[in-house]
Amino acid sequence: MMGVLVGKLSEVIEKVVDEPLSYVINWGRLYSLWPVHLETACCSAEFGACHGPRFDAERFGVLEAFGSLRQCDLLIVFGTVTRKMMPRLKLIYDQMPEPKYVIAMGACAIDGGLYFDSYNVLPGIDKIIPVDVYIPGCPPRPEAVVQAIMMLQEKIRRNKAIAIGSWIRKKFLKKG
Amino acid sequence: MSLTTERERALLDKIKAKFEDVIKEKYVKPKRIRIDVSPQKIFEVASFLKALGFNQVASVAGTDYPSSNEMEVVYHIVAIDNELRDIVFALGERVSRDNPIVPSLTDVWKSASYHEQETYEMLGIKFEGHPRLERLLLPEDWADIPPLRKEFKLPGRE
Amino acid sequence: MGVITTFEQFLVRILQILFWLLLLIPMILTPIILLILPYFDISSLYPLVPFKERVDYNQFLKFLMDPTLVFPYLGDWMKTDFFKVVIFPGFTFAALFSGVIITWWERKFLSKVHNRYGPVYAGKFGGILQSIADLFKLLFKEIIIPERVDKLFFFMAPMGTLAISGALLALIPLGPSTYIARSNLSLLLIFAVLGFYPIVVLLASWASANKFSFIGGLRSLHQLVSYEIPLLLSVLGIVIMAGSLDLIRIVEAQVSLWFLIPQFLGAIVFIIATLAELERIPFDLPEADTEIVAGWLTEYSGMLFAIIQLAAYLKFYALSALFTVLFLGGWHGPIFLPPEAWTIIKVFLVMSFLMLIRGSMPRIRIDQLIRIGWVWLITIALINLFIALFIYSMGVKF
Amino acid sequence: MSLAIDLISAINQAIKNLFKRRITLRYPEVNLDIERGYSYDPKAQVGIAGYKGRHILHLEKCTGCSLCAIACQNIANCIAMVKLDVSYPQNKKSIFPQIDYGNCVFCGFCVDACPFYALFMTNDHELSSTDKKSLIMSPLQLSIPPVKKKGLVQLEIDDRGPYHK
Amino acid sequence: MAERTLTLSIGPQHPGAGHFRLIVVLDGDIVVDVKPDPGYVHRGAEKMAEYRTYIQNIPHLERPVIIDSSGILFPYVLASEELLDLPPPPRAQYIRIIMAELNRIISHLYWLGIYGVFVGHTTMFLWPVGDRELFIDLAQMIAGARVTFAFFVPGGVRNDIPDDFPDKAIKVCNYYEKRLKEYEKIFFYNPLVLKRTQGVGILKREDAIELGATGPNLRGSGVKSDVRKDEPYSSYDDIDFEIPVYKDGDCWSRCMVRLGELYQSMNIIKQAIKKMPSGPVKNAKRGVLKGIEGEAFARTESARGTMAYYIISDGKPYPYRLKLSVPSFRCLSLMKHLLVNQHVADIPAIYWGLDYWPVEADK
Repeated sequence: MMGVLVGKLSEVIEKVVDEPLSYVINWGRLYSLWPVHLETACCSAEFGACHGPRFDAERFGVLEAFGSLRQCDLLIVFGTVTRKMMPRLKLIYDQMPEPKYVIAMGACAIDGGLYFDSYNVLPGIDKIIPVDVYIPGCPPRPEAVVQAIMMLQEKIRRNKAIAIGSWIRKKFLKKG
Repeated sequence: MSLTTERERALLDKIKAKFEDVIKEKYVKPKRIRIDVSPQKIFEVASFLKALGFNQVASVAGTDYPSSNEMEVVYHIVAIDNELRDIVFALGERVSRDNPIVPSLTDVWKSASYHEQETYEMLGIKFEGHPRLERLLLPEDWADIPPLRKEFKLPGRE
Repeated sequence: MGVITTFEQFLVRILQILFWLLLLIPMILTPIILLILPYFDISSLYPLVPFKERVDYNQFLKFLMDPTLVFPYLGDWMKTDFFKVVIFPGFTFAALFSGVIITWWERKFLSKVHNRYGPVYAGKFGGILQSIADLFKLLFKEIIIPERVDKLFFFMAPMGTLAISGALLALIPLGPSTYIARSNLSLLLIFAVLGFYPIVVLLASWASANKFSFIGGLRSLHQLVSYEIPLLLSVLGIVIMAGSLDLIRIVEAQVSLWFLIPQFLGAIVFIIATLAELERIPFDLPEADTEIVAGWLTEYSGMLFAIIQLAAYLKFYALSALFTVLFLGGWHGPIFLPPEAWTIIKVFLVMSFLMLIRGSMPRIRIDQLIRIGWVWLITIALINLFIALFIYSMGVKF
Repeated sequence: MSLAIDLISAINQAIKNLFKRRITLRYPEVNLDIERGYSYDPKAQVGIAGYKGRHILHLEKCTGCSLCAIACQNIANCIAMVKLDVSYPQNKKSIFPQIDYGNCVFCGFCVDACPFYALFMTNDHELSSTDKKSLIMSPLQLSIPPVKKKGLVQLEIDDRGPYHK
Repeated sequence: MAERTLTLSIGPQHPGAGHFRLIVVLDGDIVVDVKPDPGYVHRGAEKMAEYRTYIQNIPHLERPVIIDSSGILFPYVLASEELLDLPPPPRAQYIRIIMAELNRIISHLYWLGIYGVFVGHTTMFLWPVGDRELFIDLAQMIAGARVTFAFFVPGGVRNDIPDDFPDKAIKVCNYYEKRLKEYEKIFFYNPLVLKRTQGVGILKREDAIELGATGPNLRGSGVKSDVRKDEPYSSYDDIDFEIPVYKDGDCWSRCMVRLGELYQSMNIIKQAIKKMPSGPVKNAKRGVLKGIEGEAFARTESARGTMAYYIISDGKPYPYRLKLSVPSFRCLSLMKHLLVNQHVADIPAIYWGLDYWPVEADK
């Protein structure tokens, strides 16, 4: 009896609270991705082109590289991360406020790319920070970056920003 | 493009006249001269070259020769804005691999400073008299041997 | 704090949001409540609402049958101080106009200068909801409080900037009767309120415990202090010509001729000093991102940052409106539009012009900035003052 | 005075650009028209100009000689030879190249290395993925020609500036 | 003294310095000491080159400076051609010149865009980055990639230019020459830009030579030095062009040199298209490429200055030692000289005025 009641309650909360609020929050998040200004290697030149008038990532609400990382949500790792850069990258990721997203741009950031046998290059950034979208290419075309941003938006849209209903279900139904 | 080497010969003769016994001619190609000097005498030769008009260092290249247990440092010197501007002069020296110490030419050419620092870092050749022999490009926690030595193998190779 | 999965997190978040809503939204919600209140017995609430007489239910039913009967009451209500402070010339209108429309328009307008589109996809029409999206994102963003900051001032400073910008709005008239407060000294009061801004900025930068913040705060202090003097001097000519410090009196003096024409030099000085006061390009030194990261904003995140931005845009609006009132004849214009509309159109044009300067100028250096302020602007402002005195002594009356 | 003129002419230049064309390519709706991919003529030993995008593999021509893998070995090390369940007469061992786009740098030297006209490049460049594994393309995936894109435009120039048509 | 000063670390995460760190000591608003800290992008290209054949070296050797990738490959192919004995056919030399000059324009426009940001001029970031796409499209027509072309190979170039390239290139060049006039009005002769850049970071002629400046930095100090004229390689001696030289040695001179080079590069492209002979584009020699024993030193003028390669071969398909001498690396010695006793706000203006591309310097 209790279980049915809690189940119904969680469903109602999911419908009434979770879904509309999640929609609104996610809508704000996905059109307002501000990238951190962190240039790790040469792909940053093409990221600049992506913000140029031709590809104009600001159409999606992505500002051109922003001042302070305290206000940013998106960490785009432009290419190679060397052993000297690795601790800094981790630090920068930790300093960003939640929620934060990471895009690995270029072959070097995904797997090491050309520098698979270099003595000073980290083969793939997903070993130290979680990555949301990978953009292959060396460097990727700006269209590919825009496509990745759209992919990330899709990912944010599907993500549940608030999940009270399922929390209630998990907590109370197991006990009962 | 002239393929004769008369000017280069004349230039080399001028240097040879001054330093008869210390320099060793390696090659004379059109617009390229290479001589080898012993590390003890390189400072004098370099000063003379600068007086001739070679006023900038384009590159300092260190090379490791484990087969003959030697290391080589080559200064590529160019002349900016004078009549020697089309000639690249290579000034080489060789030291033993066991204790690679050579005099720094920073006092002759200031432009050699960062190149020498890089060579020190990448090959472990010490430049005596260099103001700043410290870590430049490699990470702060680098504890391996200098990477451009031949016994340093890339990860996953051989 | 990305995905909220537990009830505790949800409660915390809701409390946080309530805090921000309490700060911002009442200005939008209260008018609706006040619209309904008159229909009920509200004798106990007399001090709050405009209607001194008792409204009975019959009246309410009548309104339901014929909604047009509400309008006279609405008109009465719109004349109350509460409405003025909170809604129309006051906070809500200014915040919506400067925080939503102007931020969007700035991005679109500059994009056109850059030969590109700017925001497109947020909102159906040309990305018009872009700033709302930014606001929603910042509402739900984590606020990072670094360990070594002075928490009290770190939190107070954004509120301080908002309060100062909001206070500026009170004194600026948008129409002959559309103003919040009228004073014989309103022009002077505006400068008095502006004078608090550098203190708040310095407090914020000091509280942030960050080198870049601190440099930004010092720059801001230098800049704001040295540009208040030319700003004040540039309007003295107008005070002489209009013979009053009252802004409404000044606008009324411009019926025949805008002060822009006799006081052209003063207008130029005022525009330049305004740009410096607003910390906008070419004077955005306190937030110069390629030099000192984000200046005194470096450590601010989430909603605190949004509050500072809102305050900056409110100040932008207030000073543009001041320029309109002082130099562009305020609400004077052809009769086919209401006076308030003319003021707003002029303010919009002034703001667009300031954006255009942002699109065509680089940032200048702090020593040059101070030099321009203390040497050139003060000189020009003094020349302008003499011109005004000359015109006044010729016996020209405005 | 000249200072004021210069300042005004700078602002004027900004105003003039309000009436110029926008160069923006509205990417998701329209696509840049890149005509063809890079290919190579092994007889003449020269390439044929084209865009270096994703590869296309002609299964019926590939002999499984792994020259492409050898060419790539020291460059990006992204080509691996894998066995397929299909049988072609020219490829007795049924091994074909599989490309890991997480590593590929699109230099096209694998195309130069192929002597049998089997491996070319296409103009496809939209390869982003949320998953690292899906960047590895099997020979069968490589053999599918790219989808023809909608709304192809090209960069044109007229008096009011460059634009896409 | 220690109480008076403030140490700032500009980079590697700083909008004014990408992949590079400047440790700056300030006294008030004045810079007292500067220590450049490069190496955040050191990828060991020289060591990796010893494990790759002459062809396989091409992709990773162009990565250090992808915005000028032909510029960095040009001396490599010249040096390796000397070692491999593979002279390029004449048509290939002209195509190389076109590519190198296109790349010079692309690189200078990128530089100009970032310089705009660094002095706070937002429009000057977006215009050059947008117009750069015109030239990127041209380069993409030839080499099939936006920036990393891998187009030069020892013995020629990889493919011939398409038939419709010459018309399009001349159209773009004609349009852009007009467009540059707008840049001059809004940026180069803008009084505030002049205030920011004139008399800032003065590099005297003697110091420039002594400290090893090269390329536009050297020409901005009044030294007429350009490898394209000093030691004409490829087909540069058939082409008539000028070297812009400015005397003052400040940031503005360095800007104007690059502006002049934009005009000159378009001039060179037009001439090269006209003078281009027909014929093959690649040396027809086949077989495994093995270097002859010996060494070669080749230098060219890339967008940032003299780019040089020193290759030692011991008769194997791999180089025994490859030394890459890049112009950005030489800027390191200029930094301390120029930045000390300047204002904080001038750090970005001087730093990027040198066109220091950290990836290139770190190799």
